[in-house]
Amino acid sequence: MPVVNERFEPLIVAFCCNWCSYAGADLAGISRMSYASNVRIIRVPCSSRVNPGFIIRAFQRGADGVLVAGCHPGDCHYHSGNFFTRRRLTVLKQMIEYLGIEPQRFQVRWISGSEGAKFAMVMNSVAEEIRLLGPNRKLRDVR
Amino acid sequence: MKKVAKTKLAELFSAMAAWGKLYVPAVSDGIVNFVPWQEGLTVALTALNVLVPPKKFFFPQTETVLSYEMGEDLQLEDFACRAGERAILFAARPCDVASFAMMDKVYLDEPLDEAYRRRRENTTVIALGCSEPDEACFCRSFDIDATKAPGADVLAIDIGQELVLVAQTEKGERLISVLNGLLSEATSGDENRVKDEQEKNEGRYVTSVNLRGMMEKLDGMFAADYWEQLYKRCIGCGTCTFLCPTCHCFDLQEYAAGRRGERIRCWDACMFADFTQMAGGHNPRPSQKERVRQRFMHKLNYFPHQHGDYACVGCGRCVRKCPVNLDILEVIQEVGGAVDGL
Amino acid sequence: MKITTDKVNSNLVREVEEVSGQKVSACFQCGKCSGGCPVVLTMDVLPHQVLRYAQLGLVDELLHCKTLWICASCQTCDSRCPRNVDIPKVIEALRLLVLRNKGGNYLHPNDLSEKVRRNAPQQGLVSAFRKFAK
Amino acid sequence: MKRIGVFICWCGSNIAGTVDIDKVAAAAGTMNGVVYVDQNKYTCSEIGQAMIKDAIKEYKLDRVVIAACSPRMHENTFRKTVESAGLNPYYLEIANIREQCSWVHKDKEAGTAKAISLIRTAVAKAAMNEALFAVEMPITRRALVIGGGIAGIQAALDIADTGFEVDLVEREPSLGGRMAQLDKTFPTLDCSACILTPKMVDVAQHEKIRLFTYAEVEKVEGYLGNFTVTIRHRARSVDLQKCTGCGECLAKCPAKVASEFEEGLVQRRAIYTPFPQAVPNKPAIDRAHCRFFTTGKCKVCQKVCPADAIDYEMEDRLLTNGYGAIVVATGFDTHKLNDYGEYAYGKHPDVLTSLEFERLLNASGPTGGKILRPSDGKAPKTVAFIQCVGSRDKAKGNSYCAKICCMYTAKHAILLSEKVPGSKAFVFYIDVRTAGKDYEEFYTRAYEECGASYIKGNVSKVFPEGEKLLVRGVDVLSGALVELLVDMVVLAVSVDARADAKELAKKLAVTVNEHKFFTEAHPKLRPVDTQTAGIFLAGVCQGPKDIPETVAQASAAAVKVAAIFSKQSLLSNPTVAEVEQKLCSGDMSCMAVCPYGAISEQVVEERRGREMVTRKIARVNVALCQGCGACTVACRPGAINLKGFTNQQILAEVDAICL
Amino acid sequence: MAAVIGWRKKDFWWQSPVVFLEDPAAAHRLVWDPFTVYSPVKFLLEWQASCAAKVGIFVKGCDSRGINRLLQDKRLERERVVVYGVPCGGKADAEKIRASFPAKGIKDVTLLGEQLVLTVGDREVRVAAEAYLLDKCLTCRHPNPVVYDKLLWEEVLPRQRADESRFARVQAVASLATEERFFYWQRQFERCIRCFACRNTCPACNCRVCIFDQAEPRWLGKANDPADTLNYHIIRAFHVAGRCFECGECERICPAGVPLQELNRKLIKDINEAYGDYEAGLDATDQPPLGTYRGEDPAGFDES
Repeated sequence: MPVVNERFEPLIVAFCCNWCSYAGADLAGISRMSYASNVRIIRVPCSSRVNPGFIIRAFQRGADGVLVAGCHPGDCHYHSGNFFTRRRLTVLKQMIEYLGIEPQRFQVRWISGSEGAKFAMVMNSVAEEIRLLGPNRKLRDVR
Repeated sequence: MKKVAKTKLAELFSAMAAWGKLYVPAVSDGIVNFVPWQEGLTVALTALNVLVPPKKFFFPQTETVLSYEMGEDLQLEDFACRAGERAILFAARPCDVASFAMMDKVYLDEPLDEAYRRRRENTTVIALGCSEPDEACFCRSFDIDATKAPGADVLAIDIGQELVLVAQTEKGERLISVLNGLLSEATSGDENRVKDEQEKNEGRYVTSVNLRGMMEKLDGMFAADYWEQLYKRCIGCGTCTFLCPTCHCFDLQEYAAGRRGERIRCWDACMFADFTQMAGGHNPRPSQKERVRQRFMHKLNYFPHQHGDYACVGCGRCVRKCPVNLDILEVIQEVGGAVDGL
Repeated sequence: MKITTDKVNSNLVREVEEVSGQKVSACFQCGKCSGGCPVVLTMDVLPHQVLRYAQLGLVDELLHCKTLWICASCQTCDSRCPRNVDIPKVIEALRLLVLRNKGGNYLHPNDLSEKVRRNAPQQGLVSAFRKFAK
Repeated sequence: MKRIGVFICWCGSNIAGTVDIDKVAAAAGTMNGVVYVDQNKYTCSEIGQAMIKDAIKEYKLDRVVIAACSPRMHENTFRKTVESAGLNPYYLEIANIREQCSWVHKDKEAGTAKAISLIRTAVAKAAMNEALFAVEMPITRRALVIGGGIAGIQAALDIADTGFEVDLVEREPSLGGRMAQLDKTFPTLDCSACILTPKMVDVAQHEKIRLFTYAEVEKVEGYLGNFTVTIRHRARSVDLQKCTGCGECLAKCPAKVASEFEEGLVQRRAIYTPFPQAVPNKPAIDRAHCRFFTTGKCKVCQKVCPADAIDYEMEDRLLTNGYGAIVVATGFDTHKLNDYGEYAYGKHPDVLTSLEFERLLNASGPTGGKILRPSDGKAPKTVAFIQCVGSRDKAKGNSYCAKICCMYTAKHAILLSEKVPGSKAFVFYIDVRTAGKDYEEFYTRAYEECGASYIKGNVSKVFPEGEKLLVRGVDVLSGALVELLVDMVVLAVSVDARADAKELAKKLAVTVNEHKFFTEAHPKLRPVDTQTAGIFLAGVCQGPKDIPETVAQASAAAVKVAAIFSKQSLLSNPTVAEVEQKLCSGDMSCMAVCPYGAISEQVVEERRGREMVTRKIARVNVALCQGCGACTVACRPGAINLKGFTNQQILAEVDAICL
Repeated sequence: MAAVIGWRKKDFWWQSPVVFLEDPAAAHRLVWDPFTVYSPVKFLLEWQASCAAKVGIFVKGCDSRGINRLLQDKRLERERVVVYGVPCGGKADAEKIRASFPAKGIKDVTLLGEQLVLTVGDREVRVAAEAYLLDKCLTCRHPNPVVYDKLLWEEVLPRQRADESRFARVQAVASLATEERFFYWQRQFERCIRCFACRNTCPACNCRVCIFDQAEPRWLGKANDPADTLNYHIIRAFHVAGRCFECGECERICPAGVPLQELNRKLIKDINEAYGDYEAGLDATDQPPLGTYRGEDPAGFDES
């Protein structure tokens, strides 16, 4: 569990959809905003590409938080992708909360290609929330 | 022969726990399992078969065999030498104890399994005789006496208010001597009660099987169409194999993470679809028929040919827990052995 | 009136923004506030100039001008400002900066004429002293 | 084992500034499968790319990881580099250590650690990259242009001139759009109709262009090269073949309606052509106001029509057609002034919007080109022009500057001085912006030669004072109050995006910003493209701009369309879904979630034991599949995988991150 | 018909396994008693894959929804199956009977209406059946087959309290605090021995090659450590979300007594609340909730 200058630094895996949130991330960069460096972004074509297996795998391998970011409903480059994401990840999120995982651990946010500021804000707020929660001990592989 | 009052068992356990890691049967959510003893834990003395047989102490469901790290050079670390902390297994049933002997034939024979050997050596087994066998128990048919446990270090017999303890091996002696302060000498009356228990045990069985010539009969039955109609209802789950005290198959898995990782040994089940799945996609046992045949042929034919006795101790777990009631009793009966009492 | 480096660097802008909660730097001098202010004729420094002085750090001129005490906070200018700057709040902040100094009170009881003291509605007096005195 | 080459870019100091490149290079060297690490100040430059090509050949690399800027920036560039060195372009993986690392993390230590992690992730994925081959797809070499203003007209003409067919769809009964309403255009004072009408006629007569007026886009499906668009041809109630445009019906129609084209200054009939030079110059019946359609009695136009062209039974027709590319040129609306009571618009007839004033200037306008006060019909001696009405207003208008108002107000001032001798124009402004060729000189002419007087100070209130108007403001420069008594007030209203822009954007699956202007792919580098390949933008629908820029954009969009059509065939995106027969159970849950209907059932024959059996599995039509990946999650056993973003690759990325 | 799939009696009083009768003469072996619980439906997959002939099958209410499940997943051809519907008043729980009667003494057990009749030793005992029924039967809302070619006898009334008690256990677990809930589930999953019985019996888990049986990529490790077990149960629950028709077999046959109904029913409750009531296995032609969407679906996360 990485502790940098005595403060717990969480590791957060973010699945960003190529057309909106990944573009938002780039825009945050172009506008030289700064946000927590705990996040690692994986580019997926659409948020509907994110398989719950990836999310649970990330937690199992030691991620302290997982974020899935997609286009706002109706903006999806593939028309209906994020509508399926919304149903799937709502069911998944409520299930793992029911199993006793803190709600903030796994988050889903809609961030469009022109919301660079929002992207930076979301990254900071997720990193902070997870930092308060402390390291992920419940889903982490013991090995 | 020593004895201890049941009321003083808690003290006995804490003494044992001081000497070595103590495992006792306990109930959680209606299921009995061997768990590490802690203060205040109620021990399930009357429960017959724990869910997961005590084979798990010598042949754990998941154990790390070795770990490696690729720095400048490869550091390898063998985990076998770490196994075998001193432990005490309390209230193992005679059928499970008999299964240790069977498992020893596999893992203590060439090639010797070091981790298994160390665990066997450093664990003192206290067997507990069965006073009330279940309807599905048929250990008798494998000439296992539920009130005697020759393989155990200490035999305990429940004579009502007290437990009579008989050290049967040198390891057992050592444990009894350590606990001597808490034990009292068994009176001749106690001995009679033990003998009487051992005689009465014979009549308490409802089920037994006739194994005469079972192995020979199966020699010619590999291609029999009996298997064809038997296998259809098997759903290929691992319940029977994982719960069977004598099943000892395993699989090796790699848990790699970048430049370091671990090799894990974990139970595998011949009933699983991918048990004999070859790399190229070929599977010598393509359908459930071959797998069901394999399971019973191994227990009643291959193992006896190789090691002398049947790979079954009649504990009844597969009879009770199989979702589709496909168990060894049925096979023995239909292959030719008589199953009296039913 | 001269804009010098120390005036520009004075932290008046930050102080005004802090007290008023308004972004003084947002004003781009469109003049709409001054155009519509009902009492602008009597002001020496027009509302948009108040913002300009504040931006340029002209401290003394601002704190000594009459405008601060004339503005009645009627919010006409605020309702039309295209930059969402609440000018009455800025002027209120400037008033506070004056009033908070020692002896900064702008109105003393004995300034009031006898007639005012006797006839002025009590509420008028109370609000006058709340606005013009500590 | 893969032979992976890692190339780390400095990007000048953009990356090197907050990431310790040497430390990252050292770490990259230790990663599984990496056999070569190198760094370069500008990897995307000529020398940078050459370095990569040499390294590939020299070290026989079979995978390449480039740690530089966002893949959305130079992925194609680097794919071509890798391809020219003999590797499959999809053996490349890019680690985004600029936009998503060095630019957003000031702390060098954290930035370096993150860069290493991002490279490790890219290496893990690159190790599993398979060779992918684009599939050739047929192109429908016909373009669709939505919107018949100058932007749409120019785009349609340019595309048609390159020899490809164009369908031009215009919602109004005639071409022309906003520009048709103008009198003169800045800075040359060309007469708008003189330069627009010929182009409209060209469109009507161009054999490659099919013109659909009084029609709207109903539904859009498909993708680059293969769009399927359904167009609603609204019932015009006039048979275009028969009608000769004689205009008999226009005179006789009893129903009168405020004319949108004339900004409501005068009325038109229920059966109308928007303006005299309309193309097609044939009327349409406005069914909402036509007596026959509202009360069931009338049919005057049918009686008087010499060509028997009136047909009340005409229905809306939905026609579907295939297109290879779409150009959006839907123009703009003027800002509604109901939040701007302070200017007394609507309370006094002589307070006009700039577009209404433009109609007064127009010879075919309500006053025949003479500037007359709507109240008493006299020529106004003094006119106040108020700028930035609804623009540059975060509080209750548009936060942006509408770009064209300063110039057209200068034009109005000049034309006022010409048309009404001895008149005087006062222009209340915040800043005058003349950022075009000859714009400043045009503005100088307004106040030097034509006597316009520019007052820096936004008008605070306009009071009707008898028949005149009192304009109250302040001259910010002199600090003096301003109170002018004028004969007319003209408000330079802001430019708004079309009210229904969002609905059209949804149909096209493109996005709009918070002001409802269409979002371009990249503000600087790809201003006419959208995020969706094959859909282009031209004109004010993408943001406020003047006619020269609109025409330039229209021609740019045309060239983009022509570029697509000129190719033999289109290379489809190779990152499409793929079904593994062995794993597919044929439950077709993938088909249910595919937005493009790219998955269908297919019968396969396979050996089972000794005999051959047939069963149904899923099949992906690579031409239709756009690679979104929704099916890969709907498919529980993972039988359908997405090439380029396979389950194995993403799991490897997750593992690499969590190392 | 090449065969009929039903139940037969076996050695012990609580054993009534599934049987495949190919010879009509052996029809007498078929039996209907309080223990013919196991759902025969999933065997149709193997049967239809290996022989072309028609096959008959007896189905209770819960089993019949399994038929619709396989039809909806296109794994079954309806015309090659003759379905005999058997309205079912509920099946007995051998554990509950063992808890009140000496197991070794029991000879046979039958259900007569609301009465459970046992012969223990030589005497006959009659008790109210309700106390000895399986939990899943107490919350059964479809005792009568929803799809059949022929109905054996007329339909029975569903239990009244079946509805409110449907989500009772889910509610109980959900009301615990987060940490308590995690501790509760940790204790349950600790016992899981990863035998896959729950997956292998579940008609909703009808994939040709299950994702957990694939080596490349390896989604689930074979080691039985807590994280992998949780991973398995989360992914399986997700895969059957919107498709599980609450037959309760997974929980009943789980050797380790893991309360899987509480997990599957939680997802059903969430889906009903968020996306409208949906009962799996009733109509073989509709679209499971996770396979479709509506523009105005609510989300379980912050959509700002």
